[in-house]
Amino acid sequence: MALVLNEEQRMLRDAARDFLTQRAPVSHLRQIRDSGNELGFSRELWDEIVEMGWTAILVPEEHGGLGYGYTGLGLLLEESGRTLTPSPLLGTALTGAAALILGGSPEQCAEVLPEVAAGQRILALACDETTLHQPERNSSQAVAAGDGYRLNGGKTAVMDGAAADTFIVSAATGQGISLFLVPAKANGVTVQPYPALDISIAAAVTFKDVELPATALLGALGEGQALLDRVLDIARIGASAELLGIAQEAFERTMNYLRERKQFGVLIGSFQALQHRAAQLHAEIEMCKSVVLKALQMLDEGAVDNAELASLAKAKLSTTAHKAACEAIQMHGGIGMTDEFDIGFFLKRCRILETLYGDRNFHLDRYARLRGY
Amino acid sequence: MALVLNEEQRMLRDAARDFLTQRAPVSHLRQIRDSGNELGFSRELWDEIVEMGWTAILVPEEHGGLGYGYTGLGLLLEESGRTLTPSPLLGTALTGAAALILGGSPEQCAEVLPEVAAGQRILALACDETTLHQPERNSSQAVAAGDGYRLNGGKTAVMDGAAADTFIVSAATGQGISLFLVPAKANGVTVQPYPALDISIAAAVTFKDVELPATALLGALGEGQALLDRVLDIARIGASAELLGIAQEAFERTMNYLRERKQFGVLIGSFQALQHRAAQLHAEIEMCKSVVLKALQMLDEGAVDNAELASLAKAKLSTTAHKAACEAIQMHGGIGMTDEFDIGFFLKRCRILETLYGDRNFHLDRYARLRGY
Amino acid sequence: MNQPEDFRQAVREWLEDNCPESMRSPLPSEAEACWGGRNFEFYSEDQRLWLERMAERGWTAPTWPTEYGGGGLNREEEKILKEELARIHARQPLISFGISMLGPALLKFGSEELKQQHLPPIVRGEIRWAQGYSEPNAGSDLASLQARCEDRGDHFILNGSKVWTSYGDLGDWMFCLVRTDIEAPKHKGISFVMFDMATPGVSTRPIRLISGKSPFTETIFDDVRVEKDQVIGTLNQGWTVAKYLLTHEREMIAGSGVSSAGTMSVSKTATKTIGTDNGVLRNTPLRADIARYEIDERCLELTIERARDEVKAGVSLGAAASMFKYYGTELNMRRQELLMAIGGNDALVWEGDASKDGDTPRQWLRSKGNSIEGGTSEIQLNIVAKHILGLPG
Amino acid sequence: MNQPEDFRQAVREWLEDNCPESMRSPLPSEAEACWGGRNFEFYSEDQRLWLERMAERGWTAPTWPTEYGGGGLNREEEKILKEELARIHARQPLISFGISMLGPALLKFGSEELKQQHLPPIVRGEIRWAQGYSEPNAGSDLASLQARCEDRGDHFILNGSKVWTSYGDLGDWMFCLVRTDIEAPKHKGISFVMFDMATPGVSTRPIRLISGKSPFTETIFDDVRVEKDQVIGTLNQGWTVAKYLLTHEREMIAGSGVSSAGTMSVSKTATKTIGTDNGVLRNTPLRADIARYEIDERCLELTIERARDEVKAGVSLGAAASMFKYYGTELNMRRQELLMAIGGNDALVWEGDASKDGDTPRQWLRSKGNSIEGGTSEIQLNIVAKHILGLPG
Repeated sequence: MALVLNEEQRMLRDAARDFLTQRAPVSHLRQIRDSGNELGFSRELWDEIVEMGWTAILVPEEHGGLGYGYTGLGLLLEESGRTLTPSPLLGTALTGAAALILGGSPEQCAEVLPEVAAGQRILALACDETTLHQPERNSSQAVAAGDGYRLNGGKTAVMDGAAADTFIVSAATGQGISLFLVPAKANGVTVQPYPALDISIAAAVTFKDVELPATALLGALGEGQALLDRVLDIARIGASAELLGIAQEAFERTMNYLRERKQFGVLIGSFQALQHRAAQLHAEIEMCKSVVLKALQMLDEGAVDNAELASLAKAKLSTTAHKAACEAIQMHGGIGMTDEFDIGFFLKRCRILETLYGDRNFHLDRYARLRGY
Repeated sequence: MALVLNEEQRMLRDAARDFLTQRAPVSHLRQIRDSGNELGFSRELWDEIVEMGWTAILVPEEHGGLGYGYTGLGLLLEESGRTLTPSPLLGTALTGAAALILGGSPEQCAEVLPEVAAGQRILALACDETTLHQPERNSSQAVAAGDGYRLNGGKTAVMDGAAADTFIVSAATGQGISLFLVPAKANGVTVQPYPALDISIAAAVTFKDVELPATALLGALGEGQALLDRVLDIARIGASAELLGIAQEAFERTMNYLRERKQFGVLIGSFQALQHRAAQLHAEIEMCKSVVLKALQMLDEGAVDNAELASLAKAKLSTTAHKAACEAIQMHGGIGMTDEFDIGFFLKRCRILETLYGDRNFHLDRYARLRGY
Repeated sequence: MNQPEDFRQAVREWLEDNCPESMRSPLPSEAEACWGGRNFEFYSEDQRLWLERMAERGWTAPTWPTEYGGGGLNREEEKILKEELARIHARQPLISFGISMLGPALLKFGSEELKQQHLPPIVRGEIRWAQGYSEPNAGSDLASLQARCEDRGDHFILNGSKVWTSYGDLGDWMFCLVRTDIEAPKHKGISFVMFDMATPGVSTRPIRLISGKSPFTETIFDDVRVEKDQVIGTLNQGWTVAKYLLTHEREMIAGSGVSSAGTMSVSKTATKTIGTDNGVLRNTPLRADIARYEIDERCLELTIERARDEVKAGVSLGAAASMFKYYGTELNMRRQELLMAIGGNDALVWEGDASKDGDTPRQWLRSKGNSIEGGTSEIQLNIVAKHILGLPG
Repeated sequence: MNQPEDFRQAVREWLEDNCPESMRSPLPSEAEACWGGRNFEFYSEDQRLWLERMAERGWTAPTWPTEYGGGGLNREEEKILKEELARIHARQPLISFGISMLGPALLKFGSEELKQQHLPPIVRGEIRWAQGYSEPNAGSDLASLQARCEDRGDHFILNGSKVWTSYGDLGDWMFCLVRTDIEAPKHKGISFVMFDMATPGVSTRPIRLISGKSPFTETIFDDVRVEKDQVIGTLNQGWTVAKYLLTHEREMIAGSGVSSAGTMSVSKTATKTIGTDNGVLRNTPLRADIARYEIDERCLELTIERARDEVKAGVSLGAAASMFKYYGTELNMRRQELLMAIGGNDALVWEGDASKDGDTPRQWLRSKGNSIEGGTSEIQLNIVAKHILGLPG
């Protein structure tokens, strides 16, 4: 597959950009924050996003979706990174949907995916128990009970935690771990939401003697680790796409500033030290574009093992977007430090995404391990 | 102790600078290289260095030395780093002498140290067996034989290997390792010299059934690791001092070039991108000065455990001097790449010293370990 | 009092008698610091007493001349005083921009009348001062300031605004750079003036940062009357005073190093949070970054020590202050980045114990301003290149 | 030959018949490459035959027009030819600056007579060309060149010198930037001329690098006669030609990526040399550096792939070549640094198996020139800033 967008993809991207810059620019994020929104995103906007068909992109046609693929959804995530649009797109339309598509039984898919496509079900992956991402560390347990399972334990850093209808939970089940679909309203589920840096609402979720039917099991019993890894790799690539949008937008805003702002009687963009840093960052962002596109295309090509490329993308994007966000503030100077100005939001959202599903150190380590060193 | 040189130390440094810039400037190094010298240094110059008393600086007065201390010798090493003067100063006057002072019996000191002070005995530490510095890895063995020991094994990367009269060799002795003084001319010792990047001559040394008297043992039997670590830490601090001289000289030559060289009708030193890199490097070199001085002073204060500071100094100086040498070539441009121009010698000598006794990765790791993480 | 040791003994005894017991422990929070001023409410009687007693001896401004209420101490005595205060963990009796920033300018450039008027109340903590340098849109190019004093015969009328005024809302008086000659070239035509912030037409507006609340304000001047005798130095020569104060400020920042005193080391925080395997931190890429950071932190500490020893040995710090400002702030930013990486998910939230109620992310976000305020890192590097390395242009 | 697959089939058959067996394996060493020229000594009869046969079809210069001896292939056919050559591991029949550097300039700017005179011998490998751009003391500021052609009526007389001429000592003819109008501003007054290096007054001197021997020479001109009809493009407009060729050269370097093809990966070299514990490289700080490097290496590969696909899709590479030149060379320098760190003591010596007889350190030292030659990294960053990012000044 050529490493370029096709006509259709470019049109999708352009339409997304139009929509987001009109309906959900950064001021939308500010408004949600200042209104004390308890979900971390706007239901009204979410309805519009659903209307645009974005939640249906990954869902197969048989389940009421468009079956359009990962590259398309990645472009939407990239664009929503540019506008910092808060929504459960990453958690539900990509990660949640992918979990069902990869691991769900026909019945589960038939039940959940149409609701995902219709924007009526918010999914949230709940796999972390420690403050650093370590998806193999698991103290939550599900034991056989009657026809189903009894779940005990707890998860932290669950994104969209307050809004989620269903958690996708990893838990130890004798040998190996398994994934379960756990309704947020089930007895014994306690959700403790907390506001994150970027205004999104994460949650700590605890499970106390939660009774689950047999149909709650996602994928094969005891073989959840492989499924979780694959779902996580998709989530990582999605987060990388969103980080790409953040990096580009923060960088472009900064370049505009350098082209307009005068100090000492000259445009500050004429200072060679800033020029060189800008040029270096530009090169890094170009690298990022290629990696994200390649990773998305490989998902579309059905490559089963994306681990290496997923870790590569997450490590590279986390590093570069972080750099772009920091340089954006530094090059804007004092005004960049004020809340009144928008550029700081890029740093905050970036920090969330670079941490989510493993930060650059996690993925450097994983990449090396996957490559045998 | 105040972190500044005293009057006497400043005088010593100034005298050393005068001597070295007159008698052994970089052209001296070039001359030795081009003459195909088999020792890697000039015996004539060495005689003059001995005449100046530099080999006697560390040697206690009772053994015919000056007992002047580490800071003084460190200044000489720093200055000889500036001029890239090839000599066994680091290996013999510092490392070798320190090994005797720290570990030698009164008889050993009385035999060896006067000869060191008089420049009549070249010592060479032989403790590495692998291509990366791992002084705890030891396959050489010394077994009790008669009144003494029989040594078998081999060492690599022995500096001043062709010139050495006596090797200080680490070898396994039942429990723990021990250090031995091994005459280069002893039966069973084979020295295979090879030219290193910076023109110095290193050697691979093999020991086949070398018979050593009991008096060859340096320090207590089986307790050589602690002694070796202390001697190595002194060597590391000495190498750091020499690297400091290299970093400063390479940097100053580059600054001179930036102040004189014109391109596009202006002095290249007026390019802000170069200015910022130069200013950053200047700051790093200032950090280096403080660390080297502190480490030398601690040796003079008799602090027994210099491990943390030695690793800190070696890691920092290896990093900074390397950076200074690379930037020197880059900022000189094409001419810096030519053999005809001197600046390339700084990179070569720097590479040797930054590798010797553990490179920056080795010392980053060791520093973290010493600090409990 | 010829012998330093006599002086030390005297200080020690005086402190023993005069420093209230409750003032002999570290501040529980910055909010309880003593700033003085017209409207300051003391947290305790001890705090008031401690200020009063120290001010009486002039030890709130130990090296200022006694004729202006200062302590009249020489450098060595000042050092001894500091050491003795530190020995009993005495709290700083007064934090004051009047002492740290305005005073040095007044002492060097002020007329006798101005010194008499302003210095004693500063020493006693009666007037709290605010600084008016930066302006919206001026940024690093301080001299492009636009706030303007128009000559109205016996007084000026000031219009314009300043930003980044620390505690501008709490200040009694302001010292301020203004343009007094709009015809003159940029660096000429600037004056250093002072006025009472209660004067009609002065208003302030808080500045919220990306890290949340901040002590900074914007200060707006709307036809504010400024007396003509309240000019420090010569009219239109205020830039000289400003440059002097900027260098002074930079040296203060430079001397402070990384603000890690009393806090847990980065590596300790990491081992506690992340854990070790065989004594090695579990996250090895992070471990290498921490080691690099801690090495540089120690290097900076040693270099500050060396610089101090060199100053004692008669070498001037000079432009080196710029190097320290650059290196120290960059290092602190690296520190905050590492603490965020160590904190992981917990460091991403504004509430809860794990992020110390958002303290970790707030400090991290706030640190992004370190390389901007007090002269950007770029400005410091320019200064090092030109004034230390002698590079052209 | 309408269908690409027909073309492929024809190429395959022709190669089967015409590529000598001994030419179907990678070059054992660079020294055995075929450079052609008057004095070239073929290493084997097969090498001569292979050149002759390929030249006959014009496939040494596949896309050049057939009227000048070229292959007349379109881009797609050229790609197929390359693929088929690669399929049988065929050696490059001819390495030639005439093809890679002079040819494009002649084709774009040369007169019909000059094309007729020079292109066919280039295709046939009969004339080996050398490039004369840089001068001592010119450095990045190429246009400040001083070599000067004086007008002597029916010819010029050239005096001056050039540096960094690759294989200047082996060249038959030289293409060269010279000043033909010393009154004109720097970038005007430059012409692009050609002359036979056997002309009296031309001499060369080898340049030794920090890494040892090099193919570079300095070339000195002492009253060298240059014919007036040997000017490419308009007299005094040589800078236009030079800029075109520089961009062309940069794109070639850009497209080459990191020169690691066929060599062992850095991480493999590391595990082999240093060893692993539980699958983890023993040296963890180095391990993180290697991972960062390999990530960036893969990023660059993918970006080169993307750029090629974009060019195919009709997007021009433009100034992006500068970005690739910058990134690729910096990356190769990192690669060499890592190989040195992995090599440890063994990499510090000029002799012996462990350092491949000094190959590791020599490549490392040589790589320091990557960010200087072909336009320094600083120049590339300037170009990116101005021509891609649109930054002022």
